[in-house]
Amino acid sequence: MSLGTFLIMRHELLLIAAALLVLIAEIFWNPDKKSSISLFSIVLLGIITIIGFLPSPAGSLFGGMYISSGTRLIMKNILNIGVLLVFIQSFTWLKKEENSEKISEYFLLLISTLVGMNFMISAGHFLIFYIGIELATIPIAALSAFDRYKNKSAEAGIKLILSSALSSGVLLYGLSMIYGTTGTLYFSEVATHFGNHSLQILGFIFFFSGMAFKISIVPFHLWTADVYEGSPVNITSYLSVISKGAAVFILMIILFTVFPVIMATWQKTIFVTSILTMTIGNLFAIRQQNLKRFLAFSSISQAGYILLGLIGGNQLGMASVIYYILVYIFSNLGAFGVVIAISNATGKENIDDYNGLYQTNPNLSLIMTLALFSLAGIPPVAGFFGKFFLFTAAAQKGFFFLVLIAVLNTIISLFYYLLVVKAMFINKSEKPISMFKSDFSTRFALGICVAGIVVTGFASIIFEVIRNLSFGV
Amino acid sequence: MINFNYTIWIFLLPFLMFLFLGLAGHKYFPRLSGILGTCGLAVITVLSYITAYKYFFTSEKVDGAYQKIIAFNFTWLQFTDKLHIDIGALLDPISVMMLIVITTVSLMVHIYSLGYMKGEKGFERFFSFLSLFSFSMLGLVLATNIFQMYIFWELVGVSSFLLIGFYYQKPSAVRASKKAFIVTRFADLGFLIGILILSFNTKTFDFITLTNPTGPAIAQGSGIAFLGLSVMTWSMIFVFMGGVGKSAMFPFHIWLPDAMEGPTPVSALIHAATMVVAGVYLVARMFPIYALSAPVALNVVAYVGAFSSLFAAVIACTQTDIKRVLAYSTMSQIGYMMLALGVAGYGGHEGLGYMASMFHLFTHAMFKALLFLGAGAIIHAVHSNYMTEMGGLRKYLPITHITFLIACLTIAGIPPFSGFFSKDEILAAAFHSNKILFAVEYAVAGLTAFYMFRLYFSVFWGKDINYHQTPHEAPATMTIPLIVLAVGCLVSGFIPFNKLVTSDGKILESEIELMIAIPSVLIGLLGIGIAYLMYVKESAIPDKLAATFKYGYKWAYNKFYIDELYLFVTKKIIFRYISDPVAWFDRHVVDATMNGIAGITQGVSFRIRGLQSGQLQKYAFVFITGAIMLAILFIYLWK
Amino acid sequence: MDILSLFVVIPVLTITAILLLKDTRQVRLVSAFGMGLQLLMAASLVFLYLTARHAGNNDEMLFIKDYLWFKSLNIHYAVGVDGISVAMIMLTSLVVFAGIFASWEVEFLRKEFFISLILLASGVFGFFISIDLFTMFLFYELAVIPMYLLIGIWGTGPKEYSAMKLTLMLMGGSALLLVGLLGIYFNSSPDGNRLTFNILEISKVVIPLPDQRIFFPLTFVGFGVLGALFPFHTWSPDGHASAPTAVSMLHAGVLMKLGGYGAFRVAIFLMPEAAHELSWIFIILTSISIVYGAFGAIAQKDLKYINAYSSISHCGLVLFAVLMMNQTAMNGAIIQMISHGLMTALFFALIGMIYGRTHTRMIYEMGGLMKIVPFLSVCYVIAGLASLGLPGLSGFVAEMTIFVGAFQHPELFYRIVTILAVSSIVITAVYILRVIAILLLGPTTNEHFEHLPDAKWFEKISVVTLIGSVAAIGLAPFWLSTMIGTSLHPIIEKIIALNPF
Amino acid sequence: MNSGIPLQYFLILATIMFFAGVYGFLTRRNLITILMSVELILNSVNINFLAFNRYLYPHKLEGMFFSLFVIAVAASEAAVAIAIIINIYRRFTTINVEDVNEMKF
Repeated sequence: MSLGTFLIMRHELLLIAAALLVLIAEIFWNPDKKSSISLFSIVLLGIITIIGFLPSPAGSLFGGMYISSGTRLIMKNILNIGVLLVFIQSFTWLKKEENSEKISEYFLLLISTLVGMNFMISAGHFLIFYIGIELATIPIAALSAFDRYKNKSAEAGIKLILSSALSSGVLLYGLSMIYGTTGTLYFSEVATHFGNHSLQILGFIFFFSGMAFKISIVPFHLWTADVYEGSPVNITSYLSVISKGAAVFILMIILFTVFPVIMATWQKTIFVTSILTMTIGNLFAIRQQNLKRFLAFSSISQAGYILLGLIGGNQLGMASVIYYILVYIFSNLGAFGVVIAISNATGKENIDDYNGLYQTNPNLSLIMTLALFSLAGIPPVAGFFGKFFLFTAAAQKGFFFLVLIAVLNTIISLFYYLLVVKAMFINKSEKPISMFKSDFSTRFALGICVAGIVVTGFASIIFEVIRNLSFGV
Repeated sequence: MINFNYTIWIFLLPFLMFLFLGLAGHKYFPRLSGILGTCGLAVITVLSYITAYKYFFTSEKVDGAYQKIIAFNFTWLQFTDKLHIDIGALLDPISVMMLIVITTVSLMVHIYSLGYMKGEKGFERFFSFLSLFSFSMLGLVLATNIFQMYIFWELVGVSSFLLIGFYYQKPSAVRASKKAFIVTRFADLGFLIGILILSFNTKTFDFITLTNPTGPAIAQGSGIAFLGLSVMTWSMIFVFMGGVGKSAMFPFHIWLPDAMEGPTPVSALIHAATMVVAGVYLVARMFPIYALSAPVALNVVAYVGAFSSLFAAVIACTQTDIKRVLAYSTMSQIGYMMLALGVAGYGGHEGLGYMASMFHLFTHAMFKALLFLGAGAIIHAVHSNYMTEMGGLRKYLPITHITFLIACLTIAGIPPFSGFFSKDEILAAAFHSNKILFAVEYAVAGLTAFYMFRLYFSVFWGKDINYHQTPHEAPATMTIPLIVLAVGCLVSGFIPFNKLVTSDGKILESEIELMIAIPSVLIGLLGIGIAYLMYVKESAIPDKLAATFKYGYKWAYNKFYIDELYLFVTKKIIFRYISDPVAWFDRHVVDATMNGIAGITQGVSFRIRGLQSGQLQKYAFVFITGAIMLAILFIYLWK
Repeated sequence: MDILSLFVVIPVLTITAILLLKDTRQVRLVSAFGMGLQLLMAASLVFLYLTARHAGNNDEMLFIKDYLWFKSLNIHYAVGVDGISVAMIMLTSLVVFAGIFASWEVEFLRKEFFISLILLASGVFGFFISIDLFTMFLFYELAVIPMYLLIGIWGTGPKEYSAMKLTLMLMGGSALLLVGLLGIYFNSSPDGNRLTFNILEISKVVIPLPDQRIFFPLTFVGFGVLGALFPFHTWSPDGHASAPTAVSMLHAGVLMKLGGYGAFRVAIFLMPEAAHELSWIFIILTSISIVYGAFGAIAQKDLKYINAYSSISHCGLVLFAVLMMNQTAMNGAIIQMISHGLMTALFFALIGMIYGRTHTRMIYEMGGLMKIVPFLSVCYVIAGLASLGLPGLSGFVAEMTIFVGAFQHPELFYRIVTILAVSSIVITAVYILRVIAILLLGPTTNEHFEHLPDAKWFEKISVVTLIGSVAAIGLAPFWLSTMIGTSLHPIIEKIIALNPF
Repeated sequence: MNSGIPLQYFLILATIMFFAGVYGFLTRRNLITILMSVELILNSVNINFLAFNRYLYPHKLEGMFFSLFVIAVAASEAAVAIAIIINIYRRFTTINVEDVNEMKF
């Protein structure tokens, strides 16, 4: 086992190194220059992201417990990009003096969650998977309680940690049954030993519920809105994009590689839950006033659409899901970016506060509109392509009814996205949010998001690359 | 074979004149436009006289029958390979005859209008509309196919609409024009449906193919039956519906009296001489089909004509507005023509009615135009339409008086005026085919004489009214047309129509039948006498009569309340009981459903918000139950 | 760069140019220039097309350009035109051109207004040139969305409500459409390994009837919503009433035509069997909307509502004719689309101009305008006559072609329904004349209106452009109907192949 | 190497523990107790793993390892949770779960 083989787990190693570096910096850095730690870690992650795109050998480590392949690499890279964006977006927020003490903690925790996700995605064995998923969750709980002096933040923290503990308990219970019936926890072996035994089905259902909790699929979604609302905006955006994306990735991998035998069952499961998720998410989103809560529910319904890509179990499906997550990262982070910028500048987070925003801050309004249209799937922005491919993937397996439900749901979602647009462009307000100029980091992040939203759709090469890497059952 | 290509100018000239006057007139030469229009029409008149001469006297006949000549023809719109709208000119006896009528009367009216409309606002607009009308009317009569006829049929409709509503600030005029257009439009709907049925069954629009007595159209016409009648009959009845509307036959006559709101020259040209006889012309044009393939439809024509003539004559006896009296007499005379067509047959001596109808159309154009123009002169002098405000005008308006008298004698059918000959032919035709109709027409002849002379006497004789400014004779531009037309009334009776215009183009031997002619003259004289007694002798008879036949008189005076009936149907039924409910339905049912869907969505989203209670343990409960539900569902229920 | 793509590129360039402008006064000049260029392009396209045809090029589509876009799904950016799309492009560029001048005096957020207007236009152009269902759908939605902002920001009356309703209903239509398109896509290749979105290729295969039964209604209704098919038309009255002038023009004039065009180019062309089997249902619906719209128009008091309902009636006629599925009727449908497009654009332009002067659209609050604003009034009368089908104007040509064509249908039921539809011309006459009589004729009722100014130069440009085209089609219809007719042949052949006639 | 107790007993015990934990999670009002019931759930899982491993697949030790990791993770989870609970107590001056519902609907 030469040192070179460790290059296979390059992502994780680099991230751990980064985490350590940040820790060291925290210790030895000049206390009054703490704020520059954030710049330091942004740069670090940037470098790691770039390195991540370098070609790397596929293979497995630890006797197949850790697997690395093109698909998993592209997933990791996508996550890296997302986290990088989140980092840049939180730059301004961290400069506030109530956070000045906790900058390095912030980055440390986020990086460690990222490590967890990377392990989770590379898992070839349920043990790695479990460690990864917990590593990706527990720090987030700490982070959502990050605002030490806000009631809501604390509430969000406790709700997240406890309910995630419960969910992982259920998940583990399912795993234990799978273990009991198959006698192994290796993905490949489980797949071979898996039959249609009802105990195994039960185990699968429990496992699925645990994952569904992470992706916040109805009826396992109830924590989402509260946690999103209570957490700091940056954490919310991280939760809504990165955690969800990672969970979707691993769920997809496991469904495709471990449970192909009971495909019929999990197709039914997804069929039911996706319809529930889209509809309930939309119905709740309609009435929201707080933008974070609003985006929380919209992200729930988005999860419902994403499930349409999974249900087919086909190569196109996997490709469209990965692609959609990429698009979704850009769109959602774009929307959150605007919310963050405004809440940093004014502390306002309600839709009514945005009345007449276009008059004062046209650029922010335009970016918001673009992002929302992309979420709603309006051409020519990337979201349209993403949704179209998802629906195509479902239709390829003949789930036309499901597609019909989905497209009808998109109308509801368009309705509430348009409500925000209406607030910004049409509604008049006597005291609109005053004109302000956001600093470089925010504009940089938003710029990347807009570029992503616009380019990802038209540049078919991106989708083609993803599709060539992805596989079906 | 003579070259008739120049006839295309008979189309183009008035159209160009219309565009020219309409677009540039009001800016550059408002005064001159009248002269221009008149000159343009003079040219056309000359052209049509040349055409008539060449057609009747130099074109060669085939076994004694005038041929149908296609002067020019080009495809305007291709529907299918068989069905296509052409624009062209078809020359045959009736179309050439109509050319003469239209251009002559129209020229007279143009000249007359130069004086009558002098100083009116929109002088040039008036003449451009007149040109538009001439264009459409000529296009109508020269049509080579039924669809071209329909096109120009619509165009005369709209130009009549524009001219009736010429005084567009006068509400009554606006109302009248609207009424005229919509009523005729409704009738044209029938025409269009007729065309559709006809073309579907015969796969052609072309008149020559359609009316060829041995052609396929007529041959297969009586084939397929629908609700008891042959398809061809249905289509002919529908087509005739269009004619009924245009020619103001019962029950679509209601627009004609109101149309008198337009300037008097317009009434003379459109609503007396030319446009209103389009219906007659239409039936004459399709005559072979009617006669050979749809006899039922032909009977409909006859009875509608007869009833309308009687109906109108009765009403005419009670009206006091002179233009309305003339309008009703027009309706009644056209009823004559329709009847004559209705009782006619195709070819041989059967075709007498056809010839008579065309003959009467010709003479009627002359004397009715004359009557209207005369009436115009009177109104011009007195500034009123009502007989009650007139009397003893003969010394003020000598020329008008004489010409008017001639016209009245003509319409009353007194020899040697033209009306005598044409009406006599009609009566003869009716007598030979259907005694009842003959009786009706005989009575109508008397009525006609009566109400015309009632009009004449009470305007020119009778009590002398002191006018606040003494009426004076009209200018020369107005009197010359009167004189010309009066001469027309005298001579046109001696035109040998039986040699020129017959159903099959061959010569038709017919002479005055004394045993019909003499009584008709007598009853005419009788009518005149009664009128003399009642309106010259200052007697109280009319009032007594009106008193005795109180209800009859009241009904007749109110035109038997047909207008009110229509008003009821349109206002009440269409507006209140159809379109308002439709609008309501659209707002409160269809639209409400769409909004309802949105409302339901919102409502549901409000109902289920309890799910998000904020209680951690409730969330956990839902989580666990959800998991267990899924497990149960997929392990036991939906394996 | 091929000529067809220019029709999308030019608007985009115009938009960028507007974005770069500092001075908002130049915005309208730039957009007028851009759209004028577009108009020239369209004219030259017509010319090129006719010459190519005259040269004996009998391909189904001309100027085809095909760029592979998404390889794995075999999605192409494919453009191509036949006579029908050429005609529609000409119509669009005319209406847009007129629309720019009709909205010359927009003050509030002028830049944004013209940008969204031109964006809308580019979507429409893209729709008409594309022969790949994916791009077609993309442009379709691209054309619908700017409508929301246009109505919501610059509209009048209950604009938020109307804009939201319009957008959601149209998006609902496109939702159904999407499913239909996917259905077509997955049946587009018998052996299933060469799926395609390309219309021409799909038209070569026969989609299995059971699938057609599902996807034809979805597709047809999806387009029908935009074509104001009863009962999915209710977005139209509110939407048109609240929209600013140019938007009403574009929407009623062009966007509603997307419905008719798509219904025939996609729904019927690709799934003729189901179309033939189910046509009776939609024939009933469309004939309802023909008569219903006309009656609805009689009862209205707001000028825009009147025209909205008459648009419902006329567009119903389009779908009606398309469903008759024979050469003549379809030809009539296309001509009707163009004629109604021009006509209704003219109507809305005039209404906007009148509203700009009197600040009311209620017919009973106005009267005798003929004396005050003769130019506008005369144009209004012409528009009215065109819309009630006066010979010499485009309406007559279209309607007669439709009626004659529809009446050639071999089944009695269809002929009787046709007669029902024909009767709508009388109702049309009633409401048109009613408006003209109340609005323009008669004595002037409101003395405040005595001294209103007549049309300004840009208004005249806008109106004369449209009237000119209406009259041109009306007087010389043969070239248009031949151009369309020849392009219809292949389509008709595919349909006739299985119809009993 | 089979002891007297059959596998089923362990499984039944684990199941009972699991649902006891769930029940506690749903009914207890004190956040600490809720945390404890979570531990109960995790331990039931551990018992499962161990029992399966011991009885069915004795030649491999996957279950053992897994339960070890579960214990470790549970500990860390508890640590974070308790930290947050302390914070909750500071903010709300109570650790009654029902009072922690500022955010709802």
